[in-house]
Amino acid sequence: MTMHVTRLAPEEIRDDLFIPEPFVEGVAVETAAPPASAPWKAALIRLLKNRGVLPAIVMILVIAVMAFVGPALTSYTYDGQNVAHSNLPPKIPGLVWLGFDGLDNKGVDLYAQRNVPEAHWFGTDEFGRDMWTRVWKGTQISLFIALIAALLDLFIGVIYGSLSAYYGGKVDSVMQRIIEILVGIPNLIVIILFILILEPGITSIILAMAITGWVGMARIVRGQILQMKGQEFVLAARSLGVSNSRIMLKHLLPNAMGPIIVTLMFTLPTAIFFEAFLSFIGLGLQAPLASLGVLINDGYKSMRLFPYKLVIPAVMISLIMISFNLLADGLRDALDPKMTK
Amino acid sequence: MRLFFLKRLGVMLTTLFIIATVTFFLMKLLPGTPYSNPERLTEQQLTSLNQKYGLDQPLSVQYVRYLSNLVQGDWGVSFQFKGRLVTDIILDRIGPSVLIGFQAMVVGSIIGLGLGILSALRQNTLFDFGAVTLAVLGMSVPSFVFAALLQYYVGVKLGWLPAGLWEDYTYSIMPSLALAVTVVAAVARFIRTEMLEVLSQDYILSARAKGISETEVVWKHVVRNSLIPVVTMLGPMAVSIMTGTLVIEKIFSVPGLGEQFILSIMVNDYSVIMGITLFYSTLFILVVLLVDLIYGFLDPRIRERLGGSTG
Amino acid sequence: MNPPILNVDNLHVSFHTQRGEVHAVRGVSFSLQKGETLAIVGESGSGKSVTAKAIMRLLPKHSTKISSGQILYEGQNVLALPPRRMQGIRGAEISMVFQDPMTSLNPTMTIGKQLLEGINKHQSGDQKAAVSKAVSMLQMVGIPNAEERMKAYAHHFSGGMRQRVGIAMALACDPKVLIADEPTTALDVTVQAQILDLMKELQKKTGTGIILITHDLGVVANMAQKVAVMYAGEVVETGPIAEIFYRPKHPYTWGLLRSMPRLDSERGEALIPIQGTPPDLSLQQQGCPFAPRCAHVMKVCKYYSPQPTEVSHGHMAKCWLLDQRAQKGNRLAGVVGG
Amino acid sequence: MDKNVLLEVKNLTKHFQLSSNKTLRAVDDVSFYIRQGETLGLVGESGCGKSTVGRTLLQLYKPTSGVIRFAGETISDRTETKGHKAYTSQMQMIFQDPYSSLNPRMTVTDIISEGLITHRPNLAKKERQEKVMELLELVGLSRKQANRYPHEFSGGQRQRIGIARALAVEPSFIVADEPIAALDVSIQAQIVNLLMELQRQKKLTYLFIAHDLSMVKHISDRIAVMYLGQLIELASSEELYARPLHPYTEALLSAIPLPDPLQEQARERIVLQGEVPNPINPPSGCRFHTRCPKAIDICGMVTPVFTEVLPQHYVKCHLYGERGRNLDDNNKMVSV
Amino acid sequence: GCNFGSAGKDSGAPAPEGKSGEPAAVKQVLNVSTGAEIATLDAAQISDAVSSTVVNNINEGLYRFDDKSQPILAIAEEHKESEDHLTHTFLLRDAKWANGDPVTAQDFEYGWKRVLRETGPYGVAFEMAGIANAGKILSGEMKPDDLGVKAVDAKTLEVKLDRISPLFVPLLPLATFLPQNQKFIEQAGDQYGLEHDKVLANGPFVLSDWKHDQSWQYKKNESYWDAANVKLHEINVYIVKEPSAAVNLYETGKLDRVAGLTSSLVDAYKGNDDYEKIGTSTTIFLRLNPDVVAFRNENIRRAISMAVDRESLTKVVLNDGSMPLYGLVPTGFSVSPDGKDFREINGDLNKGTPEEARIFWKKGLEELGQIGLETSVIVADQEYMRQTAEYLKAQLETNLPGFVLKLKTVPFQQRIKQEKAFEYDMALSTWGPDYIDPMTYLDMWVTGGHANRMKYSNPKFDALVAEANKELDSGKRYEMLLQLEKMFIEQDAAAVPLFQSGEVILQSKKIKNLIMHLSGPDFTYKWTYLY
Ligand SMILES: Nc1ncnc2c1ncn2[C@@H]1O[C@H](COP(=O)(O)OP(=O)(O)OP(=O)(O)O)[C@@H](O)[C@H]1O
Ligand SMILES: Nc1ncnc2c1ncn2[C@@H]1O[C@H](COP(=O)(O)OP(=O)(O)OP(=O)(O)O)[C@@H](O)[C@H]1O
Ligand SMILES: [Mg+2]
Ligand SMILES: [Mg+2]
Repeated sequence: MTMHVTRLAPEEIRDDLFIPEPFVEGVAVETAAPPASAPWKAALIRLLKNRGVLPAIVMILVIAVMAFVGPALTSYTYDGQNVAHSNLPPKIPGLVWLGFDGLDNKGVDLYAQRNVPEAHWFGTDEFGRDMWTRVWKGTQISLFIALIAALLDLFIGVIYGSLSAYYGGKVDSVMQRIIEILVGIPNLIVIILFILILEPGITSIILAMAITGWVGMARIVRGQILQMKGQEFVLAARSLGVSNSRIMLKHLLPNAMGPIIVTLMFTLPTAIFFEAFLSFIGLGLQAPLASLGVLINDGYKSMRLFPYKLVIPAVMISLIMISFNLLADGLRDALDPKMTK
Repeated sequence: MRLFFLKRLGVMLTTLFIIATVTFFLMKLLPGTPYSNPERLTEQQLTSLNQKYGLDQPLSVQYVRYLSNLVQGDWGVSFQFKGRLVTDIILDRIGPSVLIGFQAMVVGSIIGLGLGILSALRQNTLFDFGAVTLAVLGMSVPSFVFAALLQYYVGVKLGWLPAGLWEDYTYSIMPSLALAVTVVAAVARFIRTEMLEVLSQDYILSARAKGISETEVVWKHVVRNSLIPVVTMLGPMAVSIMTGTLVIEKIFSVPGLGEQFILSIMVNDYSVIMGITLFYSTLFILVVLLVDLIYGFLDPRIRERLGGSTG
Repeated sequence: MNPPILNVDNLHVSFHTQRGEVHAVRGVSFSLQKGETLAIVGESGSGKSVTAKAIMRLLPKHSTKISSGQILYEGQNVLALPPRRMQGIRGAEISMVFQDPMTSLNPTMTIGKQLLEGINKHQSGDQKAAVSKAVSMLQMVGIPNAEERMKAYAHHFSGGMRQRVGIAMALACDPKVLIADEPTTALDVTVQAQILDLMKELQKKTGTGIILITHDLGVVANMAQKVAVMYAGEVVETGPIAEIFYRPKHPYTWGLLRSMPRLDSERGEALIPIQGTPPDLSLQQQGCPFAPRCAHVMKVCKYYSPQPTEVSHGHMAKCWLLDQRAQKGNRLAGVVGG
Repeated sequence: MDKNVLLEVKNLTKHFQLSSNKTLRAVDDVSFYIRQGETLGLVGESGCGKSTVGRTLLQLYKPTSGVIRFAGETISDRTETKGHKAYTSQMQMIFQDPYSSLNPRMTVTDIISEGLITHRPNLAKKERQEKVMELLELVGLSRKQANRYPHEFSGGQRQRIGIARALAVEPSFIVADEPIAALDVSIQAQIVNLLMELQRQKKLTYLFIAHDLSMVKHISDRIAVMYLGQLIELASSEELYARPLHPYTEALLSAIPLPDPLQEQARERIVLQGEVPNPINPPSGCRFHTRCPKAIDICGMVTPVFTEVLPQHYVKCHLYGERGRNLDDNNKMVSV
Repeated sequence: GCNFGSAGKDSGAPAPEGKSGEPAAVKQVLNVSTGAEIATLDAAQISDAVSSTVVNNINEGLYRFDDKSQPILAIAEEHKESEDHLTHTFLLRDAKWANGDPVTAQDFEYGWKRVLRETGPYGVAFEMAGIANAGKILSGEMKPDDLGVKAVDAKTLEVKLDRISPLFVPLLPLATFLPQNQKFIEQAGDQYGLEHDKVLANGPFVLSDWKHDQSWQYKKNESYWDAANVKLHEINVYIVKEPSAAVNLYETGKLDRVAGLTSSLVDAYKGNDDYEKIGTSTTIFLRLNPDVVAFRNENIRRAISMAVDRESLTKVVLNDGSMPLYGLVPTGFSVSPDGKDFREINGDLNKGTPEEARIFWKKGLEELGQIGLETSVIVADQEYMRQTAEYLKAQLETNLPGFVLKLKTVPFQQRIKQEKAFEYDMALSTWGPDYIDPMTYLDMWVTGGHANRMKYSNPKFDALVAEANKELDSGKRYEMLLQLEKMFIEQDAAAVPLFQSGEVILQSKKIKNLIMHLSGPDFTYKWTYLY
């Protein structure tokens, strides 16, 4: 036996302590009020504790603020053309070491060569438009598009997918066939028809995305809920008479959070580039407005000689996406009570 | 069993029928004519061409005729490639698309699985962070950028692989790799997330308690049970990748189906639009069916529920 | 006495949670001889399962802290073994039946495959032999039509059947130590009897040491040679079975024994539970953890935690009542042993 | 029939279609009734269909056939949407498995208040909170634990959450599916006292499914014994313990472990021989005949009828083929 | 009559520079790329440049283009013309189809009538050429068989015209006028023209392979009557749609020539030995819809035209070889009888500075009683069109105070549709020539012309077009053509020409005599060789 045995109690324990206390029934029941921290608060605290989340939030905030403030920091406008300044590489006086040196890929200082006294921080495009303002303007738009896409995913995709899986059987079958039909009908045709009817702009972008933008999410959610809906806790909720919508909202969806968040993160860049495509065929933004997607599409064409035109918006999208993903991962962990660290 | 298949087939045909119908009428609403050089067409010519191709008849008549031809296996001929059978056009072009797409799916899935699994197992380590970042880059930088970089550096500067065109097997490698980037990103992200979920389940404990190696635990218990979202996403992705991707095919000059579809919509090549739509939809529907079957394979509970057995 | 096959010494386990540390196991010590059955009983939430999982090293890595203590299996500290070696031990030398039969089986793998996994891992031999071993294990735990049921999935089984699968899995490789965490709670008494007999038989044959975690004092009476009573992460009393049943020294043990219904009791007559709720393990404990619920509480109990006291050979309890100062002129004479 | 009858089950059958040619007969032609304020204990071998009966009563499974009547209304033909909510506030279930029946992403408060939200939507948030706290204390959990998640609880603690959840809607009828199996004895006592106290106060009716026969006896007015999907004996609890008629019941009673080492080690049990039969393909005739120590020829061929052989004592066994016959002999036989 | 050519000269070929040192050392295999798949090889159906190019090199009609894109006799050994210029007689030389059949006058008659029977897209060419009854056949009043062409005997083809037509000979080298082998066509059935072995060559090359959507291959046609002058043994044409990809393939040596370098590639290869900039014949201009009141004002139209700095647009923004255009006919397209470029003679019309533009603008607005103009331009969804439109917007809005321009991007088909239906304010349009004569850019503006699409109507203009179409004296006719352009652009400021598209190519220095055309087929390989 390895139990630690001490025959004598420590000295400092005085004899007068060995007096029976009155035992009141029920005293043991704790009456302390529940701790104030509501579950969402706990989740928030967990969220903020996550290593990646704070930088991500800061990054998103900075980008979002810059998207509105950035264009005002220079004297240029996003659509002001100046052919004399066309295709100037980025130049930021303080950040030469980072490659913002105004030199083209042959090492020629184009600013000096063309006698341009000002510095275009992100360079200029072929029209001589200032890329700094264009990039931030584009960020503004792309963030908005991302937001719309996310809302569509959540409000159509998630609901559609969960209804389909939850009701199952015939309902599922019909709803899945509807998805197949939506995916089957070439959406380019529908979009072209939109162009004929609609004024290009945000509304038409939203409409175009609303056709099939949410299908991936709907399918993912359906897959998850199919897997989950037979579980005991769902039965338990049903036996409580909990309404179907509540079962979905409170029981099924929170448990499908991981894949939902990841899918959402995939929808965002897809939507951003879908918007670029729409803009190109005339349904989206009208030039000279440009989103990040449009800037990347344009920049890609001159990536060999003017890589900055591609790299800057691409980095911007990547930064946005990485921040969102870090945040999303953190969120998922925070919403999962089993993740403790 | 046979009944089940017949029923499923019936549903599938109905779905296809609806797709065909809607597409047909929408397509006819597109502006312009299917004839080449629309700029030069005079009204006269237009009338006689319409007469020649029966496009002067009411839409309903055209539609019925299209369907009855279709039922007889006649998918029609192309307007833009004058006289070529739609079936020939699809068959000619689908091969490369499928090869590239398939390779991309396989390579992408393998790498994606590896990356995702490792990063789930090392959650919150530097490796995990790196893998997640990589995956995010893979999905936020469009694949044509990777394609162009590959082409220039591997194809031109290093000269390791052909920079484009379509002659022997080596020509398929770079396009496949460029396409695989997205697949890697998607698979890695999804498997990681789902694995984290599964790893916290009790049965993982009991598997470990048997003393089987961690690898076995991961493969047989964790990965398998994490595959549902991956499969959900990979199915349709496979269809869209294997039926051709406009940009990649363009960049590597691969004679695939991707560009054809867009082109035919732009020039109103009615029969080709319909042909590719039906072809694509059929594939998509089949893959969705397959995905449902795989669900069942992965999770017997879903199998039983989809099979419609217990109440 | 032979060296014990398993020796848990002053084990402390705590969990990180958002609300801080939960100190779930607080200095648990016990030992197990070859061929012996040690029953662990106690309040639910008192750390029985955590102790068991700690022995198997199956607690979640990222949130668990084993702050001190040793777990010696055949003289080697399990807590310090390299993972590879631990894998070799799990299932083959120490195996475990999990408390929860519903979630401890993989829902997407057939019962047969799950059984075979362990068998294949630890026993060389061809697949056929392994399969027949698996089938016979299922038969032994009373699963009808075992051969066919190998192909079934967990959700096809009732709770009790799943538990039996769990038991079959744990017994498959003739382990030297079997940790059975409430192995028969979901079983009806006939099957329970069958399973208990099976365990005993195995024990006789291979000298397996069994740690049996259970609430059913009937099962304890049937199986165990030694009992440890846990409360709030501590072993409050431990001793040979007869001592615990007939001469318990800890008020908690008294409460346990008293709260059982008897077959001869009157229907409708209220049972006698222990009042109150167990302490919150996330708080630091002062004094005896049972003090707030103890009918014999003294002032000392609230400020000083009692030390284990050997009552008779091998029978120890942690209670201030055992201190001579308390026994002096105490009204307890009638209660002790009651 | 008795006016007091709250729940009546007639010829309830539930089959699971495992594959197109395999049917698992989980519950086969079961009939019984429960009076208002009564506790019916349901015991039997694990896997014999007890939980299935309970779940079918609550419409969690659709019965294959048979009628369930609750408070005079037939509920077995209700569709899920119609009238579902109404009777869920009347009937509740405490689930057998405390692990999987709690949503891992909801806090205890959320879980318990769910029924309140559903059935008493007018309740102010504060009152609801208070009610939840009361329930927690009622089942012996502390208020401090209200905001925790299920995985932070031990098995027994989780079971109590499940009980609190069921009690929250103040049902008149509760299917308690092994509600105390995972609890330690002192808490078992608490819970059982609680259930019985509630019964007294609110005239609750229970279907109490359990393995622990001493507890079943303690709580139940009448006890039904199931074997392989069928009811084989039903009697008041004293009667059943005093005079078990069916050989399976006898075996069951003889196997109850006693919390006394000396007694326990000295005791003789009736050990059932043979394998537990397969519910997919149950034995012909009396389903128990393959393991019955007293089986006679007819048992394998003819299915016995569930008959009232003594007042309010029903059994399904050929040994008591006609009312009263063999009874004395048999009675002697068992009482030895 | 007069003779257009004589049989004495075997070909109108430019003399190969190094004829003495036969380029035997160099493998005569040419690898080039193209941007699109062959649409069809049925000459009757051809309307695109890629298909035209293929038939131009595997087939030969009465005439073919020489190195200056001028028609020279080919299968016709002799061309006689009646006094009234309405009857043309062609004597055919001994030429063979690749299957050994002789090329006969019947092949021409059959081929031409077939175009009309099959409603070929260029059936109008017969009408443009003035061939008898073509117009009536097209409008359905007569049958294709009534076309004014007849095989007098196997070697003599007689063509009757409705009217005097200066365009007859310039049109003859086009695909529509090729001979077709009836026997072969009927054998091939509906497969005709769809595979490499479903066409029959009678020209310098045969099509030896055609991998759909990938590549095709020509081999020298040994049975071609002028085979001695054909140097290339093999030509491989690869379909490469992405210019940057083509450039990459060029760098790896897979291609000897790539075209269509985009802006960034242009900058990257500028100064490279292989770099070359060539003008093409597509013009880009603004249509102004007279339904918009402001566009009925000449000052406004002139102001718009003068406000746009085309140099920056082409050199900086587009930077793809495009050249500014201040007229209807592009530079390098047509040469006057005395050897001067059309553009050079007429000069830059309506060119002005922003300051001048503003003067017209103010005047125009005053006349209209407006202080500004809000309008829109429809633009097809092509990259360079969008760029142009963006530039246009900036130029007009900065240079013309009060001008607000909205860009409306639409699919190409939609632009055409809207133009035809007058559902636009301004349209960014393009025009490519049907044949090599300035008239192809001019006669579209006659009243009611189907390509007019902006209700331009000027009786003097109409009359002058009619007159020019009858004028056989090339000098006088050329004067008229110059006059027409001036009338339209300078006098009426009817539309706003912007630029002519150009091409930047990389072409290996070893390629000699690769002949390019500005209308119809892109290339003639007959005289090409590698050195
Ligand atoms: N992963 C965990 N995170 C936080 N707390 C935990 C965790 N696992 C267990 N606990 C806490 O540790 C304590 C001991 O739990 P344990 O499961 O060992 O109880 P038990 O004695 O097995 O009870 P039961 O008999 O009811 O199963 C409980 O209070 C529980 O809340
Ligand atoms: N969803 C299901 N699908 C198929 N078979 C099932 C299902 N649920 C239960 N069964 C089968 O029905 C039979 C009865 O199961 P049930 O859960 O009712 O048993 P039980 O009496 O509650 O057993 P226990 O006491 O072990 O919980 C078992 O053979 C089980 O395998
Ligand atoms: Mg436990
Ligand atoms: Mg059960």
